[in-house]
Amino acid sequence: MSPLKVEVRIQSNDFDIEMEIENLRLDLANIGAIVTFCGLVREFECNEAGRNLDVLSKLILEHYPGMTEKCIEDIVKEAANKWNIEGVIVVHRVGTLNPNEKIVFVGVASAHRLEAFRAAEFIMDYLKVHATLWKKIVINGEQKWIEPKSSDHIKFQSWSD
Amino acid sequence: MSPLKVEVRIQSNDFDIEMEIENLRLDLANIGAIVTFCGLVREFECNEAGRNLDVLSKLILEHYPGMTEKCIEDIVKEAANKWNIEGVIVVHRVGTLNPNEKIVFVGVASAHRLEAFRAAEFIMDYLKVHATLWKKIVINGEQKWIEPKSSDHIKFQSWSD
Amino acid sequence: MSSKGIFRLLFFGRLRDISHNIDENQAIKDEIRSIKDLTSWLDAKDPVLGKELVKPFVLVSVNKNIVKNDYIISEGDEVAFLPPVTGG
Amino acid sequence: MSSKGIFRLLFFGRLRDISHNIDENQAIKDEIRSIKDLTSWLDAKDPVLGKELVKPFVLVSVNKNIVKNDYIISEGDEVAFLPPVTGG
Repeated sequence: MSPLKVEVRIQSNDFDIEMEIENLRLDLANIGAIVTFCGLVREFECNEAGRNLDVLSKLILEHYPGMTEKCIEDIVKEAANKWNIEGVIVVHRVGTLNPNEKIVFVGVASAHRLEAFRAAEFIMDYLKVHATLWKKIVINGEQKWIEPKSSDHIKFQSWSD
Repeated sequence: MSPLKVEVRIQSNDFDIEMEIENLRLDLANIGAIVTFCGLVREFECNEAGRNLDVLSKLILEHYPGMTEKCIEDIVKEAANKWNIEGVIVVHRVGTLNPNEKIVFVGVASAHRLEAFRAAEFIMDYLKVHATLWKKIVINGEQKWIEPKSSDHIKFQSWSD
Repeated sequence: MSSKGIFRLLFFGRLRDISHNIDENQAIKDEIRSIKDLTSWLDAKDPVLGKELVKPFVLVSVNKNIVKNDYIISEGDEVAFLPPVTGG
Repeated sequence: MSSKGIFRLLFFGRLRDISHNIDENQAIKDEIRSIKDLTSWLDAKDPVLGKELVKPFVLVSVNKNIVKNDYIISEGDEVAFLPPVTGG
């Protein structure tokens, strides 16, 4: 079995998904499936009851340089212990983002689609609750740190059931 | 709720995933998650026991024009009945493809990632067993129609369990 | 033999390769009224093809909708024999 | 009060906003040996911050690895208080 190819980047600039996928595929042999997840800044932030709050004007993302990359690399390795995957790229943006901008990209390459789907979803669920990233929203000129969603913690727990 | 945006294309030329995603997002509001699947021509075809067969030289894909698009549109509508999704693009290539070329793309846009993941996987599983597409491989100069995989039928059945 | 109109007969995938001697335009007639009749008629004409048509998972569509064996063919119908699909 | 070396003290997210009066360079001393000591010392210095530090899901890392409350701080350590994460 070839070693897992892992790339984790934290950056302020946008990314091109086609280019990330080409990068992911480089040097990988016999890949049959690539599953990607891309998270976007939503125009409305919803509360836990699913009700729309005010229209978002900005999202500000902060990370812990060095530790965030390490957290995500650990998550990717854990995914690779569970499923046969050949390569993973995770790109997470930080800084100030506008509504509809891309925030996060996860790309997983595997011989078969089932493993790529599972691993991509696992990495996202794990990232939401374990990667040292913090979101602040700007609404009506006021900044407010986002509270973690209990639904994210519940979804993450479901992987160990 | 806004109506589902659906685009299904059968084409011989390649596609750019970033452009497909931008196309998918066009006119959609408050999208938080985009899950994509891209299937590639593998260099080796494996038998059901997972053993590598000969190195593939070409893959030839045939469809039933009009019916194939309709099949896939029906699958997308069924996915939209099961999950809250806002938009779906499916692109399936036909004609002669080389190893490592892209065959199929499924992109699903949704407010939330769980629904996008489920719908994308469902559409792929359903497409594998219900869309009128047929694959022929060329190995050592000989053409051979591919047999459907029982694993695909089993995986598809699992959605109704 | 009274002709009751012409229908189109298509084969896809592996079935097309072994059905080159079957004309695309066929006439509805006493022996060919239902899909079942059509399959029997094709089997009599070419047993190699006929054997493939009754294999599991081979489906028949009329005007791009899957139909059952008892479907009665009408003039102008597009009938297609579809071997097990292998897309994706 | 005998100084036993300097460590770095970082706060992230909402904790950073309310910890601007806390110096990034801190000395290990009799009252600050473990993470638990550090939290108590911070609470005594600034009860508003202290209250936030003991909230559920606030984690502490040393040199970018999560540690428990009984971790003994060494010279040169980078100690960080991490509020519940909200990435993705």
